[in-house]
Amino acid sequence: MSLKIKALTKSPWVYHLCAGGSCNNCDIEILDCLTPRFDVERFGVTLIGSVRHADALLVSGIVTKKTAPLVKQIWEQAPKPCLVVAIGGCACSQGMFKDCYTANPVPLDELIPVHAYVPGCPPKPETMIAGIVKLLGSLTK
Amino acid sequence: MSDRRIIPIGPYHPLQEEPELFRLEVDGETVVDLDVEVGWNHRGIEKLCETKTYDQVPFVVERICGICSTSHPLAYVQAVEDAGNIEVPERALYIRTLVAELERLHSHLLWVGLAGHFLGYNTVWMWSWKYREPILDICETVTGNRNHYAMMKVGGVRRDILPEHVDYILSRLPEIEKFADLIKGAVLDDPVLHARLKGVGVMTADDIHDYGAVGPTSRASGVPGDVRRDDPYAAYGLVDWDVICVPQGDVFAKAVVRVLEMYETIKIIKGCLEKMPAGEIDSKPKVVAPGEGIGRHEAPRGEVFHYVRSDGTNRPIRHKIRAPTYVNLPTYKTSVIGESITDATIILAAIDPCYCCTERMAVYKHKGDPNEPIMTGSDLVRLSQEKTARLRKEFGL
Amino acid sequence: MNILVLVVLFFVISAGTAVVGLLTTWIDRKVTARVQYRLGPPWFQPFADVVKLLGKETIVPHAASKAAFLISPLIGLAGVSLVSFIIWLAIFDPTGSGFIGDLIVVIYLLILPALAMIFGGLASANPLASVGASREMKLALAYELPFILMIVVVLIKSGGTLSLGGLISAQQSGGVYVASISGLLALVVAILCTQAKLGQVPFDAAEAETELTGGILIEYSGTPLAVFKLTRAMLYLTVPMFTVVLLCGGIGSGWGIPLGILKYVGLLVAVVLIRNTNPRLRIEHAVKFFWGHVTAIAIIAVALAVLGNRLGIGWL
Amino acid sequence: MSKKLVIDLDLCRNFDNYELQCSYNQHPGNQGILALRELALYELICRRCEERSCVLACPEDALEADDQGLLSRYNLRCIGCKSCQHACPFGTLLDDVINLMVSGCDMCPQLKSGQAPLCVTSCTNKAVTFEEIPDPLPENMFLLGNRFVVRSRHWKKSDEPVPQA
Amino acid sequence: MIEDIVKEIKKAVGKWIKGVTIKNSQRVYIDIDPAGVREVATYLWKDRGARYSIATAIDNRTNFEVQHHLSLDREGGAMVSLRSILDRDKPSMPSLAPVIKASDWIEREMSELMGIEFVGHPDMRRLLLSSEHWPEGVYPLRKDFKA
Ligand code: SF4
Ligand code: SF4
Ligand code: SF4
Ligand code: SF4
Ligand code: SF4
Ligand code: SF4
Ligand code: SF4
Ligand code: SF4
Repeated sequence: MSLKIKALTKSPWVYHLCAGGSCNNCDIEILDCLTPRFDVERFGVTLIGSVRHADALLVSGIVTKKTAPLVKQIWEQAPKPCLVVAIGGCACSQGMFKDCYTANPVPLDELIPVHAYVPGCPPKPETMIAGIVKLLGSLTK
Repeated sequence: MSDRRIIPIGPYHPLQEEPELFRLEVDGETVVDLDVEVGWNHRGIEKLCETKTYDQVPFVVERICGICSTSHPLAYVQAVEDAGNIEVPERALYIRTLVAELERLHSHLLWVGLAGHFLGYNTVWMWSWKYREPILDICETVTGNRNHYAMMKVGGVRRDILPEHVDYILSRLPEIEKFADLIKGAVLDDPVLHARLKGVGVMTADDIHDYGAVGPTSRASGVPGDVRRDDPYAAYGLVDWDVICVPQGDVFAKAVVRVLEMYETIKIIKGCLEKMPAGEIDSKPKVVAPGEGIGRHEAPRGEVFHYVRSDGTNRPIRHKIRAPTYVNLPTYKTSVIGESITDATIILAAIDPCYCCTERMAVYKHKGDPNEPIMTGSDLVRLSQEKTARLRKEFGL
Repeated sequence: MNILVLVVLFFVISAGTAVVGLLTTWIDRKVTARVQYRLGPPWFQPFADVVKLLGKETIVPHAASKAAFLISPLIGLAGVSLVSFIIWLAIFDPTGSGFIGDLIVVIYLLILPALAMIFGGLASANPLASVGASREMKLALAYELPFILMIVVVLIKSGGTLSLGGLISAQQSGGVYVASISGLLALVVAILCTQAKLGQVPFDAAEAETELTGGILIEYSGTPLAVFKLTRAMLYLTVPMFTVVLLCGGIGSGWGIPLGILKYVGLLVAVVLIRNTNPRLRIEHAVKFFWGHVTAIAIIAVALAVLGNRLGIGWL
Repeated sequence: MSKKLVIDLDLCRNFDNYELQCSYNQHPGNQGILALRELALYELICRRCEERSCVLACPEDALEADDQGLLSRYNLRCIGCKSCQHACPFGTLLDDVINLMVSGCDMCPQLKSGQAPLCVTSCTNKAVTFEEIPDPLPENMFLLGNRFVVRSRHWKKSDEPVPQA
Repeated sequence: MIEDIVKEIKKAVGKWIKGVTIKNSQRVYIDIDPAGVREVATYLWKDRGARYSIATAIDNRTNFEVQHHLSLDREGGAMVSLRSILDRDKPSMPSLAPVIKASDWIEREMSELMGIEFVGHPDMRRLLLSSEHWPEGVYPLRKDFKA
């Protein structure tokens, strides 16, 4: 396992990207991960504001027609290696908004590569943490 | 010399559920005009509901928003029950009330926290999110999920409240009550908050009537509108509680309404647990007869309105949804104009528009390079926090 | 001392500064976390962050001027490394090494990190970054004036010694400058300027959107970002240390060492506390603050120092 | 005497291949003819068993038979699991009819004015027609309601003893 | 109780009322002539102090229907829905927005999603859909809309 990967697993900076049509619950639960009960900073996870600094994108919500180009652009702006985690049913599979008339015909994982899916509606903060930990674990194999 | 600038707030930010774009026009430090643009997160749920069966729709409408996630299903099932003249067992009515009030509790705490953040009291933020967790724990124990409870069903509720749940809820409530006392003391007696929030963003009862505003927004302006009492449903007519209404109409009044409402909510929860009769929780309706119905529920932010029309099949042919923020948001125009931009964020926050926008804003100069933002959203938050700090100093705190 | 030894020393000292500096940033984060009822990151967090950034792709934005974009972080790092080298040399060996006038050099070099940020920000051709850069510029202009005045106080007290070693020796023999009214005022000015030089709340307007967009560093990624972070970490050690040298008589030897470390830690705690108890200042306010209050304090300090010198009163 | 909507259940077999359209567009993908066929099935094809396996099989109590043995399916309870269909020993509950998504037919308003509705014009098999029906009804034709006729070989319970083998 | 209120409404603005359905003590549907919507709504909103809640537009296949829902919060909380039936080919009715500010957004929304024209609305911009993806004349809430 290279030092590079090892360091990445110890210091994942995440960028939260709300792809558009979400019910906001995933977003609130992501924020919840930062509050005293879950405190992901323990693991070096930091929520950062510029996608240039991101090691992982946490995407929530379905991609809508309006946001699809933006989502793609943001992914292109992220420095590689960069992981994409689809948070919640919406991001994983468009969930129940699949048939909405504003939904983008191409789902998230066909628009940009997705490395991990954290299903749930919304996933509990524990689930998100477990998902990220598993993803990082798979890197070091 | 007039120094006119446009401050766009929005359009969207991770925190935000219904992305909105506000264009504040400011002259110097004073807001002179406002334009609101919505629809960034428009998912066409009304149309989507026409493709789902009556049993599936609650799951869709609960995902309109994660914070009102039981208010929409509750209003919806009432609309269907109204359309099809469906009876609901009494026990189910109590359980509905219970879950709805738990939601109000956690939503108000969320608000207190974020309002604290905007005012520069980050401790308040962390604390109230910390004390929100016991409520989410209760929700998880009782309904199986922290946020999307999936309890409402046409004709009743999906899950029963077990005796051990009752004990559990009662055992966790004191924690929340203690925190409510703490917050109440901190809000009602804090001279800084008085100075900071009183007289800010005032809305008169006439404004409220003009815009049809609902919920704490209206009750803080002396309009005692509360669907729970005006048009009693579920068990709201069966337990003892009061409508909180104060006349001032400023941001402080809205905070007071929310804080005091937490006590009423706890009262309702206790009342429900006490009075809940034994029996069925679901009347198992057979069909929804053709017809139309309206369901309303007083969500944490105000009245949620659902209209359902049925043609006798098992799918609605029209489902109209109106969330409280839809009518509360336009009031921002009245409350913010003439105020200083220092207070713009907290006035917006007072509406509780699911906190959004306020985080990603940028100020643009009217003249000169139109793309050069000279002030960002966090600047606005900071302005607000500075003012608090200033006042704190004045009061020697 | 021959050149080779100097070069080796330079690298050893820079590396040491970097390590200690990173640890310091950890302390900062940990304290912040504890204030917010959280556990906070493990001790190796800053190291992991830097190592990780080194392994990441470096993206140069299309519109950016590539050379300036990539070189600026190095300028900053070079500046802070040289400063730390000179300062530590003076601390370890106040009499021997150094050269007359190294104080002036340090002052100039200390501006470099800020300049590097400004150039980097401007070079990245991102509107938000240029706003950050212009703020940093204003901020630098703002705090540089009282900073220089603070040094003038020191100069007056030392009778015009322009060498760091000289300052340290003078203080070790004749008592630290901070033990006087003007010295104390100078210390206050120094702490505030340190806060600004470190880009900490309340003077972090340049990076205002740390939580949101990263301000000046918005376009940086990978190695250059790591270099900036490292520079920042080294500044964490170096700038307070500089103050210790100027006003508190350096570290000394023997029993002076723990005392010296205590001096540094004291300054650091002051910085962290200020950061955690203050909201962010708007840039205009920061400028007003520095040119108004802080400069006033500095001028008073200068006047008192001159007066003290004239009248021969040590405690003025 | 006016024209009536006629479904020929014997001809209507091409269940997998729905070319049929319906102008009642209140629900996306609505197939009004399915609702009519369900009605016809219960009325005319179902054997009205005394021990109704279909009703017993339904996990949601969505099927009920009245004292005549006439079935009705409560669409708010039915989950479309098709257990009833599996349980029916005569196979009368057709796979494509018993659905979670219930369709609706409002007997297009143009029926009154004598125009053929969309289901008639789009049926590829001529199984749905709009025609004048002589009175009395010919053999194997049955009137349901007053505007809808089903042509089907009808089964009738007989009181004669079952011949022993 | 509710019957009395309906009687009073009939007395005040009876000329526009075509029919009344009292579903139960809390829900009343009043069929009105679209031309009189402003008068009836103003009477309820201003003279009776009803709260304007929202409006619903419905595509009935053969016509359009607009219901303005007003809540009689001060008189027992009944919901009064004013039902106007509009022409399928050219749906249009007077706007309430100049009188009742609360109807501003919903009328914009109905005009954009359902294609109903509100005559006299002061600010008929789009509310929800971006013009980029939604050309004029495409109304997603209409029944004949295909994604
Ligand atoms: S795992 Fe749960 S959510 Fe997924 S299909 Fe099964 S029951 Fe549904
Ligand atoms: S996955 Fe569920 S909780 Fe998350 S945004 Fe989608 S609907 Fe909301
Ligand atoms: S008002 Fe806010 S909390 Fe309620 S549904 Fe709308 S977005 Fe959600
Ligand atoms: S198209 Fe005609 S024949 Fe085929 S299944 Fe439909 S109704 Fe029957
Ligand atoms: S009569 Fe009309 S509504 Fe009924 S199935 Fe035919 S087309 Fe559909
Ligand atoms: S398909 Fe419906 S009626 Fe048939 S067994 Fe299943 S639930 Fe019962
Ligand atoms: S899917 Fe199969 S196994 Fe599952 S309930 Fe239905 S018939 Fe049974
Ligand atoms: S089992 Fe089949 S034939 Fe018997 S009653 Fe049920 S559907 Fe009719």
